[in-house]
Amino acid sequence: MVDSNHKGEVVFENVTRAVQTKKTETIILDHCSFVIESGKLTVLIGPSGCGKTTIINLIAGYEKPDRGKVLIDGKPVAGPDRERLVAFQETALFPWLTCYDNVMFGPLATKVMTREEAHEQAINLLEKVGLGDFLYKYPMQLSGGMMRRAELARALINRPTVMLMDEPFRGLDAMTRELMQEYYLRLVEESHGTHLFVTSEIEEAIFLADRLIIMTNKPSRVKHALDIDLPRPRIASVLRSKRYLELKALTLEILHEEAVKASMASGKADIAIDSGLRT
Amino acid sequence: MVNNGSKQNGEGRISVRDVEKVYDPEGVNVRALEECNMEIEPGEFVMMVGPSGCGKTTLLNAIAGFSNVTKGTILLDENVIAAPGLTQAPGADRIVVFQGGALFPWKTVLDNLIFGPVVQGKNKDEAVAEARKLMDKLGLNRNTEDMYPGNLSSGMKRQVEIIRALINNPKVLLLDEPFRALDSLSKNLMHEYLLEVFEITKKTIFFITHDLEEAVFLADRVLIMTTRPGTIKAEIKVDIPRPRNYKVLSTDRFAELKERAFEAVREEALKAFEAGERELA
Amino acid sequence: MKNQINTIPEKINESDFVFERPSFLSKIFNLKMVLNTASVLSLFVIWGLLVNFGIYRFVLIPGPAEVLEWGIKWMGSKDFWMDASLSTLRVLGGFTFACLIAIPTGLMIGWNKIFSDLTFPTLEILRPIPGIAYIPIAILFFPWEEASVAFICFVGAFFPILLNTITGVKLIDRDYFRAAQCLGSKPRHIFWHIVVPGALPSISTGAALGMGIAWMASVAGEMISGKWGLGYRIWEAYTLIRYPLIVDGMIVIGLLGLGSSTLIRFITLRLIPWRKAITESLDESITK
Amino acid sequence: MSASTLNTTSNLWKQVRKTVANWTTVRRIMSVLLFLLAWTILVQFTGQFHQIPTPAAVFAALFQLKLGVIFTEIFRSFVRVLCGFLLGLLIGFPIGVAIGYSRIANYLLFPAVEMVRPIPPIAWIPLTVLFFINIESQIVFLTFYGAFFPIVYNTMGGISEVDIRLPRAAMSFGINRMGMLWKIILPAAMPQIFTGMKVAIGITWLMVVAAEMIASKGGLGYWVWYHHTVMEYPMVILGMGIIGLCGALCSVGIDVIGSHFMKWRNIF
Repeated sequence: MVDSNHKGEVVFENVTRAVQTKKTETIILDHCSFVIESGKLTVLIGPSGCGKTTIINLIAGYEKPDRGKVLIDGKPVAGPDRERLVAFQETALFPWLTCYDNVMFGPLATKVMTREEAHEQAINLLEKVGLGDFLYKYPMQLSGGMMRRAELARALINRPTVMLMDEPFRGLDAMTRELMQEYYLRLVEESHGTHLFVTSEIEEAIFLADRLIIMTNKPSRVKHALDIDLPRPRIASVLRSKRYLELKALTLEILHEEAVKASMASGKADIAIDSGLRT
Repeated sequence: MVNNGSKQNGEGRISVRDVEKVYDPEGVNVRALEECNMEIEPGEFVMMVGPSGCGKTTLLNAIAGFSNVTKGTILLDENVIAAPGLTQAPGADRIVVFQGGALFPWKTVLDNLIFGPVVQGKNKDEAVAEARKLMDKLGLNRNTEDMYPGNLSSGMKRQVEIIRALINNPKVLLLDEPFRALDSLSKNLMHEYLLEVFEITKKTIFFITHDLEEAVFLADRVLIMTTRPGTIKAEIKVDIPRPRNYKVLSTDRFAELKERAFEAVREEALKAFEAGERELA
Repeated sequence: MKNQINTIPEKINESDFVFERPSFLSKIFNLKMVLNTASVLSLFVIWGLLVNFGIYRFVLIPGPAEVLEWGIKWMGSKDFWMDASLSTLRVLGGFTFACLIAIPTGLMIGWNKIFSDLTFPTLEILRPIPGIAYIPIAILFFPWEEASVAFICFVGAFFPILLNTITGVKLIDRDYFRAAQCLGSKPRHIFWHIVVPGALPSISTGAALGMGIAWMASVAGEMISGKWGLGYRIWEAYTLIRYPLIVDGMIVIGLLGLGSSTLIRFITLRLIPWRKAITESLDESITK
Repeated sequence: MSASTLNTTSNLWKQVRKTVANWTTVRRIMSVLLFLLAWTILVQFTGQFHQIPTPAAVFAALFQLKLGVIFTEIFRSFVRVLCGFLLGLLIGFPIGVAIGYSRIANYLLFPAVEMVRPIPPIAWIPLTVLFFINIESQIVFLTFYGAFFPIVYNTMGGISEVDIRLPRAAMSFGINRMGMLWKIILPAAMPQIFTGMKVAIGITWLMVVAAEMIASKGGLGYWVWYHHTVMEYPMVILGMGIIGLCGALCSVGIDVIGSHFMKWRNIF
């Protein structure tokens, strides 16, 4: 299963993570184990608040597991590193830097390449994501979709071994989102890196994934893992194929159950949106 | 009170005729709507889809009475509610459920629910009784009565807001992407909830969104709007039988209808995407 | 358009900027408590040392022990209670008047465009003039000295409360107004059910701020034109060479100012019970 | 979304008309006129406040102003404000950064700062007079003290409210601690730091006026007080106006500097 040529295999071994609030301790991950295979696009999906962002933070090294191990190519995660880069929810472009300066930030901070090299690559990459005309705009001048693309470029210029996508298209309108997914897939299919993509949209998950990991509600574990065998390169018409609909039905079935559970748990009173009506 | 017979009465028809809306910020004319025509039958569930900034919200605001129109007329059951120089102030006959949710955070759930009847001059005790009845009928737990909206999950907030609208027995419900802030799983649950509410009350619902899946899943009819200036470009009848549940989402017919809708909006979406302006939702 | 969930800011953790995990030692000694105590103690120790060794002109400054001694004596005298209560009354008087005028004005300015146009420009012109510059006018206006000090407190507290009230109204989500209209409200309903509660959190902030400035203004007023009050007392202590009393007075003023601001916050929080619901939901979103 | 534009030719005129000749502007001017009218009536016809000069008297006093004298006074106050403010910035800013950025510095400094803060700067006047021989240094100390706390607190607050994702992103790119401070934390905290500076300069003016009134050693505060003692009240009001104007100018100045440093913020 593990291709020794590829790097960036992420292993979660019995990871437990709890967060202390003022009053209580909430267990977010509970003995969670799974593998993110190198060179593949793994999508993590689950109800909101199930600890998906925590998983991203653990791999990126922003948080440490309370118990268990997070291993990258066999070594435990020591801290944030440019080998593992995150594209954040909503985007975390530095608002005081222009689009171009944002992309140049990584190479200049670490000095792995010369300014000229970095410049060339930055221009290249920004052209590729369709921001060639917006190099010297500040993030606030860009549309939502453009910001997400700039963020992608900012991460990809550093050639990370593992790319972590934390619901990167959240908050975009559905149509822009679909176009962003196509953009993103093109980049992934060219680069063949290891990608972890976290989302709560089923459509998006199945459309993008090589492998789909479905999480349970808090405290979360892996509920199910699916290999998505839709052909690549994927285009929008995949969404009409028989196989896609089968996979969607299966995923919906699993997730619907979790979503009902989550909605019962998240309201402080025990509400059941479903059952209340049918009586 | 919810009126089961509104369909028979034929209450809640919205007619939009040749509506045009021109904004005039800083002397630059921006056409938000142009030759916009549509007809919503009483008791019909109509979704409108289009990329952000295409003028859907402008149309909804004009129907609700928040803004005026520069040409054409909008009628609600033969009453002119918007025409040049005439805007009927917003009222309890056409209630909007807002994108970000507009439950008053400083009022408890019950106070939010009875707000409409009370300001309209009804007896408070009657309003409370009515609110409780409706809560039972539409499946909202009575335990939430004394909670502030800040204590509810986003899904429940929307549920309360829908009930707050229905208690006034409006002729039409106008929904402005009410589930946008929800993640897709709780969104699915809310869709099923809204469908059941629709089955029970048979109100006319006009719902705008940019999410095709949502549109096809909920609607009797999906209208597709072009980018600015907004006109209605296409119409798709959704013939999936009611009652619907989430299993519909993975059927062939659903995929087919969605594909059709997608083809119709794709061009528009691309236009909006490449224009690269800030999103004007 | 940002949606609700996404705009909730993630709270920052102090330790997030610290790259290494807390060391073993710090875990045992609870670094925070040790350093905090050290911080407070060092303030007094440095003060004492500076005075004790008489570096530069610190010989003139009273030391902590002296201050304590005089303070106890002063607290026992009738003068102290007279001063403290008079100052408090003046501040409260000015502050109450400021609230009574600034809050309704602010609500109207924030809510009604025409009223705003008619009043706000004038207020904008008056605003940059510091409260203390009003002292001569206050003396003219109110030959009665109590009122003149209270007037200066009023001016000091007025603008922070006014501006915060206005921002409070302006920050109310437009959708709340629209929703209220949809539900059939008349303007008076909108005012009482939307504008007032919506602006309350911001008014509370403004009131606490205004209270602080009112204390400052009262001290200045009393120093310049008073015959009683804490501000006058510390100035008198200076002229009568009772230096430790100056520091005592400062401490008392500080404590009273802090106390009244805290009181304001406490009272206003009672008025906004839904605040708790909002902060709780914020807490929850952090754990996600 | 291309904005379809009609009649571009008349845009300029439209804009002028929109911004100048509309009801809003009329009402705004009315506001000031009404205020002056009310003032006049109050003074002229009630008899209660006959000592207070009318707007007309204040206006007349404007022509009796000796420009040389007033500019010297303005200059004096201004230098004091600037000295105190810069000193406050020089000392307050690093302390604010330390408290906001370093946990240890926070534990060590914050409680001490928090203990001194509630004492209003004006209450320091007697001690200051006692301690500093030179009147100039007294005034500068007081203005410094007034500026210190707003700067410290806003710098600290700005830093602790930085969106956590920004430093996290930078950490992934492998930035070091100093780089983090200069390239991420400070730019992100900049808006609030400037807010703090604006508050600070307001308090600085207040302190200068108070100190000058008491110390009687030149400056606008003294000028106002002097005219009060010789009962030239129109001059007093004029002085108040000038003080207000200077304060407003300083605050605008900080805005201008701020917008220069934060070009990314005033894009719209």
